[in-house]
Amino acid sequence: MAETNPELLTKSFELGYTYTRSTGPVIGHFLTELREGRIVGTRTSDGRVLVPAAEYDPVSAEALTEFVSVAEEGVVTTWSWVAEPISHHLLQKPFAFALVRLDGADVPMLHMVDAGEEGAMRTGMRVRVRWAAERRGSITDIACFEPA
Amino acid sequence: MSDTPAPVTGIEVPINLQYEFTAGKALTRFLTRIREGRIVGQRCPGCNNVYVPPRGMCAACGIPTEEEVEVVDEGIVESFTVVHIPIPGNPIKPPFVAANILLDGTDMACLHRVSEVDNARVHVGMRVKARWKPREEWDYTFENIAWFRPVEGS
Amino acid sequence: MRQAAERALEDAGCTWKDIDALILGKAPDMFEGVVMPELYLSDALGANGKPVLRVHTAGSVGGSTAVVAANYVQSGAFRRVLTVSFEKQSESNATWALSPRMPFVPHVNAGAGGFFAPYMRLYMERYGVPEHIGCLVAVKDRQNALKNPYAHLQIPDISLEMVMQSPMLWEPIRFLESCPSSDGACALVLADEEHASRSPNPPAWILGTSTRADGSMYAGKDNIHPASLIACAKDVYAKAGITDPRRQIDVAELYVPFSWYEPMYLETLGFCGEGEGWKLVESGATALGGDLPINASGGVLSSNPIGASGMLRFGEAALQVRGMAGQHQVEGARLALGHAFGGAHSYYAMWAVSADKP
Amino acid sequence: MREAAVIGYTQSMQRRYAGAANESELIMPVVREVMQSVGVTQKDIDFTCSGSCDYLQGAAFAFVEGLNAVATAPPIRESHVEMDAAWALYEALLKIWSGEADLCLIYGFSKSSPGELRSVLTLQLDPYYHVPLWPDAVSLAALQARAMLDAGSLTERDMAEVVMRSRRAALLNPKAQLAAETSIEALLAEPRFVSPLRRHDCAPITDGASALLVASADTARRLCARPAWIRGIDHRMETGTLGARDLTRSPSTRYAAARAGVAGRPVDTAELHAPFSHQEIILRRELGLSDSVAVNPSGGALAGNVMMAAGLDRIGHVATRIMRGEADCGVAHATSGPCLQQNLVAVLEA
Repeated sequence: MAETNPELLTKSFELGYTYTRSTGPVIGHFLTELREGRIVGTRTSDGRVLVPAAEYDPVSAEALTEFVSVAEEGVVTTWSWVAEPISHHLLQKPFAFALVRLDGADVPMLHMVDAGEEGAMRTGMRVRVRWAAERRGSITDIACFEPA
Repeated sequence: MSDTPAPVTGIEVPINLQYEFTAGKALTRFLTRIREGRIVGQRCPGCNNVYVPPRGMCAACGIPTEEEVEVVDEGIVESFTVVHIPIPGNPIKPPFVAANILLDGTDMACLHRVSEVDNARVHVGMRVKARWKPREEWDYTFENIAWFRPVEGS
Repeated sequence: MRQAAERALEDAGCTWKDIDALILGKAPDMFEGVVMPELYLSDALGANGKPVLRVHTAGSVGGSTAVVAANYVQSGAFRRVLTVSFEKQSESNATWALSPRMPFVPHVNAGAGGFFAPYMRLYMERYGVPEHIGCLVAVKDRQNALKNPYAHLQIPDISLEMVMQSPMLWEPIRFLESCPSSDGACALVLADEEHASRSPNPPAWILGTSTRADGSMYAGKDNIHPASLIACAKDVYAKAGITDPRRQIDVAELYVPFSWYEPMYLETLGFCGEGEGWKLVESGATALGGDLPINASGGVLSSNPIGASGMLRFGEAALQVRGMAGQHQVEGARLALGHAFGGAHSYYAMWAVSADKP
Repeated sequence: MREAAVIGYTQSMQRRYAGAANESELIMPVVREVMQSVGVTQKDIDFTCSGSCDYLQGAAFAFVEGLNAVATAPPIRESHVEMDAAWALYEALLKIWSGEADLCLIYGFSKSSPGELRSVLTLQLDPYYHVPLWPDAVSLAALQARAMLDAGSLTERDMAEVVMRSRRAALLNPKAQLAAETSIEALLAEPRFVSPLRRHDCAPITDGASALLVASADTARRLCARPAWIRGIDHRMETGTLGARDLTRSPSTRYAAARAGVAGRPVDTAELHAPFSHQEIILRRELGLSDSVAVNPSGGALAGNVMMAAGLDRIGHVATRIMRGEADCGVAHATSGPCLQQNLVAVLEA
């Protein structure tokens, strides 16, 4: 069960649980659209479009209810290159985390870019959605982005 | 469209984190002794109370407890409950008795099972003695004591 | 949570931008699997650009969070603060989140009730308390819940017989003598004297707040009349000028997750002598029509969104003295007590509120 | 508002792995030491407040066990924040300002060694849109560093310079985990970790605990020859919607600094809670620190980063230098959340 060293008892332990999260109308609508292969954002009272659809305006705290369709292509605003994925990462090969501002959106969204190698990544590059083979109404329905 | 799937109202998010848990110095010493079939607690130099299992400190006095005190595997039931529902992560089949047992020579009860007696006959003040598991099953756990049983004539 | 916050703002006649600081209370992050949820909830809480503090003091957290919020205003540095507490237990399973079997835990795993039930037995044996007392409390609180549309458990035909016949969980605790697992939130707006005087609805004036804690387990700890609760009550009573709680306090909201705590608290809080609490329960004094209504809202036994439960007690006490408790209003309530409890009889928070400005 | 001052501070050895010692066993020595340093016991303490995070140790109610390290019979006035203990200090100050306390004990603690820290911190993010993608803390900080590089607001040499200075300063801090004499060239020759960050741009994983005493004016003067007076303190939150933030800036730090009154003070020392090298550069700018200010003379978080204590440590280190007469006026900063989402700024003075 444990190490034989009597002064140091250690044991591995997994804190594991599948959380069931209710989405509410805004996130629920975004994920429903995503399942259909469409991406929507919400528009704030001063006209900014937040993607993924945000429930509340970060500036005014107002509830957001107006949905706006945006493109599935956009531009990388910043990125980090994960040369060695950790166990939790969904892509088990070198990839980028990136903020991607989709055409029609004012605020970039966080996702992954599968570009093969770091040299293929640059800020300002255009990327487009690679849809998951099976879409279930989750942010992972976008498998990742890829260079456009 | 009649075949439109229902809107998304929820998601499932599995979260699994791995930890390498360490027992702590005081507990390590306790578990090392219990593996040898000995119950060794600690005495607080402030209030002189003996703690089993020890925590390396007295929460009343806020000072380290270093003096080790070996105690016997016999004591009294300070209070108890009969657990009627299955407890997640605990294979013991209900109903079973979980009791605060004050071992002789100690000053704070420890929570353990009482068995080998009709649950209805367990009472506050009952004298009990440890029923150890077979020696070959002993490990770094208080469960080397399978449960406490009534002492004859109690 | 957002709903509760919006209603509290509306009740106080203010908007998000009038709020100087946010104080959030919540029990373990493992219930929702979100670490420091105030970080991602900042937009929903209107928290951006504001000071945010996150309190966690076990089950008492809702109460101790309200105490911290009161300190914000008391300090003189803040005029109006919003304090919010919540729990969404349905996202996980509270029993799981509270008792994953950690390695090397040296005691038998008997669940939360396995820890608390032996002390209730001690209480019963020490003072010769009849078994049905716990059931009387369970019936009373569920009857009160029927008058509170916000209460989670609504059992229209609740009866002594139904409680007595509900399954035993941890002797002497029956199923209907224990609290449910709830989702819920509570929000309060606390304001300084100037803003409170101008608020559209009558305010509840805070006469005194207090918290006390001690170690979970140490030799000589009294788990029936815990020293930390005695100290907490003494402190609040002194601040609020309460010398005779039974006579002065009109209504109390006490954190009673298992019915047996009501008689035990009545004694510890000085409403009666030791060993007399159960007689007060039996006499009907603590019912809605009695002279010392306890948990007119239905209490924790009717709704237990853990992180919010303590703040609900504080908030319900305030509603009573504001005369806004609706169907469960205690007529003429002027002075009320809110109380919260957490840990292994270790964490307590209380406040006393009044309809009259001190 | 009543005046308050830091009058004592102790931190444990900053270690990658604390061995058998559990959290309470890490807390008790620092709590005892800080109280002994001014000659008080728990009975003299009016209010005790701690900062910790359950998910770091993988069990609910981490702080309940932590409380065993403190004398609690008779019961104490106590609270806990699920945050860095710098915010526990803030809660204690509210008690002092309100007249509810004169002497407060603060402690922060954690062991990050048992768990997967990068992934634990993922759980601070939006549980619907972010967590399912498992963006880890290092990758998010790297997004911020890249944004700064792209904006031309720093170079990789600037980042290496921060690390070099941290390692060198840490040579004089006996509690530091990482200390060395190194050069910008040697650091830039290291491979990248999560690009553009190199391993040394990231704070290490550290086990430990810290304790601090803060007192109202009369008590501070009675117990301490040269208290570190808290002249101003403020903290502010930014949006959790990562894309809505300009990651190259920290407006919450700037605002908190203005409220705390940094401007116009003769600041000679600063301790900035920057778990990543580029964040120190953002913070210096937002705080308006001149080049003459000694930044992170302790080595900062890059030299040892006890989660939930590292922010308190910044205040403790500034206060210690003031109490020892090595500084007259300092700024301390603490942060919480991904990419400096929430920031606290304090000004301390002799």
